[in-house]
Amino acid sequence: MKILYFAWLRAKIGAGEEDLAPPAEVATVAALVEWLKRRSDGHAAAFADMSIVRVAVNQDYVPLDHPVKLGDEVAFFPPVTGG
Amino acid sequence: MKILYFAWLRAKIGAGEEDLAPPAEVATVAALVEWLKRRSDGHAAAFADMSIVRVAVNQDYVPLDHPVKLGDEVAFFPPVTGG
Amino acid sequence: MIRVQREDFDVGVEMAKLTQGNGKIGGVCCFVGLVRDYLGHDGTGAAVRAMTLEHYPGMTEQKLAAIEAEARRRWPLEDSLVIHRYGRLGPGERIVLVATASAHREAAFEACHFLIDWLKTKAPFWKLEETPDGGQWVDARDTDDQAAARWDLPGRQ
Amino acid sequence: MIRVQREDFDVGVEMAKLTQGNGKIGGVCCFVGLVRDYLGHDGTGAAVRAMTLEHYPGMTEQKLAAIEAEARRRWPLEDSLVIHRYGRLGPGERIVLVATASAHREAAFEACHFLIDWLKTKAPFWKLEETPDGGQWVDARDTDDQAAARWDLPGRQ
Repeated sequence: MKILYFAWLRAKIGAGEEDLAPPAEVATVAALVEWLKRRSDGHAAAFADMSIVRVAVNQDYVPLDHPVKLGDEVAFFPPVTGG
Repeated sequence: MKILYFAWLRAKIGAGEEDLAPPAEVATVAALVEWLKRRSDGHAAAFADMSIVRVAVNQDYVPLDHPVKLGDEVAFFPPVTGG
Repeated sequence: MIRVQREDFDVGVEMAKLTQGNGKIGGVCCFVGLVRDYLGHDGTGAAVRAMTLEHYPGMTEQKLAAIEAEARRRWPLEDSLVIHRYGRLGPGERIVLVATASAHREAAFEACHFLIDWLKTKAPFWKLEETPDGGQWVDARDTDDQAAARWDLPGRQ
Repeated sequence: MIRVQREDFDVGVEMAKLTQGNGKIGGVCCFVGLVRDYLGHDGTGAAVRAMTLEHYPGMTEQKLAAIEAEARRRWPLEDSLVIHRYGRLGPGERIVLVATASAHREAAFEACHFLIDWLKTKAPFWKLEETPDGGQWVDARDTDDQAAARWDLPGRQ
């Protein structure tokens, strides 16, 4: 599973991309977030307030209960501020 | 009094500008129009339907009861179609 | 700023001049009107070979300046520009440019829309379209009056 | 057409390309977003020396294309263009261009306004502002969400 971080999430975690293989019971975005939070203090800080984190699975916006599986591209980022 | 005609009014009347001295009793735009209509068939045709004629006195839009006097610049033209 | 001219204009150059050196500007909205190649408004009319724009020199400049001043009163604009051409123009040629610069896009959009709507019903220009059958003065459109009327303020003309 | 690029663009050239050879176009509306030289939105914030725009390559192009397709479904556009830059930009530099060409100005204005409103809340870009005190990620704004929500259709997200 390819995990991407953008903007301040990338800064807090200290990486823009991780290639990970979470266990099979990590079947939703929410479960993935809980699993990622245990990886480092930076991850825990980045995911401390999920109300200010947006998620895309395979480049589409999804809610936290969206399923994830091996092979997915999962991106975490703040609300967008382009334009 | 400087009288100006634009667009199809100019074409019907056959002139873009006339310098005229109407008599003193021609004291409003409406009276001026009646007086001008007697000058030629072209004038009469141009002023046949005043609902499709707009008037400016000294470069401001005015209604037909607006006063006119010697020295004024009076312009007659169709509803505008620029832009 | 307003300009009434026979010559064409460069949209990029005009927009760059409008914003140059003013770091408060966050957005510029611009509208460019072009000569269409057919008569009427539904795309089914006769071909238009060219158009001649007549105007009332003096009153045109005064009306455009008044319309621009009204936009500057209503919206917080950093700058604005209206250029309107006159004379003979071929299909696809630029007729008019309206550009508004503001800290925020909402003001820029509204002021730009207002300017072109009011210009269309208040600035003394007239279009003569040349078709294979001869010249034809363009009729004013009710929809333009309605568009302009949207911007009327309560209690004012 | 959509483009995501590091390089600047020429507004005049882009608008001319958009309309070239299409005599049905009566008007082009365009919006250009610029880097402001102060933080925040009321003009009283700290000076901004530069801004870095980060984006999500792949998803950005896909989202912009989807937003453009939605505009083309809703309004009768002859053509449209969205260019968004990324990388480091100084105050006054162009960030984004949205342009819409239509037979009628109303469609051009509405579609252009829609495109920039939706782009601001849906395209994955993030701004990092450099001030004398260091870098600062720009917060999303409620007013942008409200502006985008105006265009929501009944019964759809």
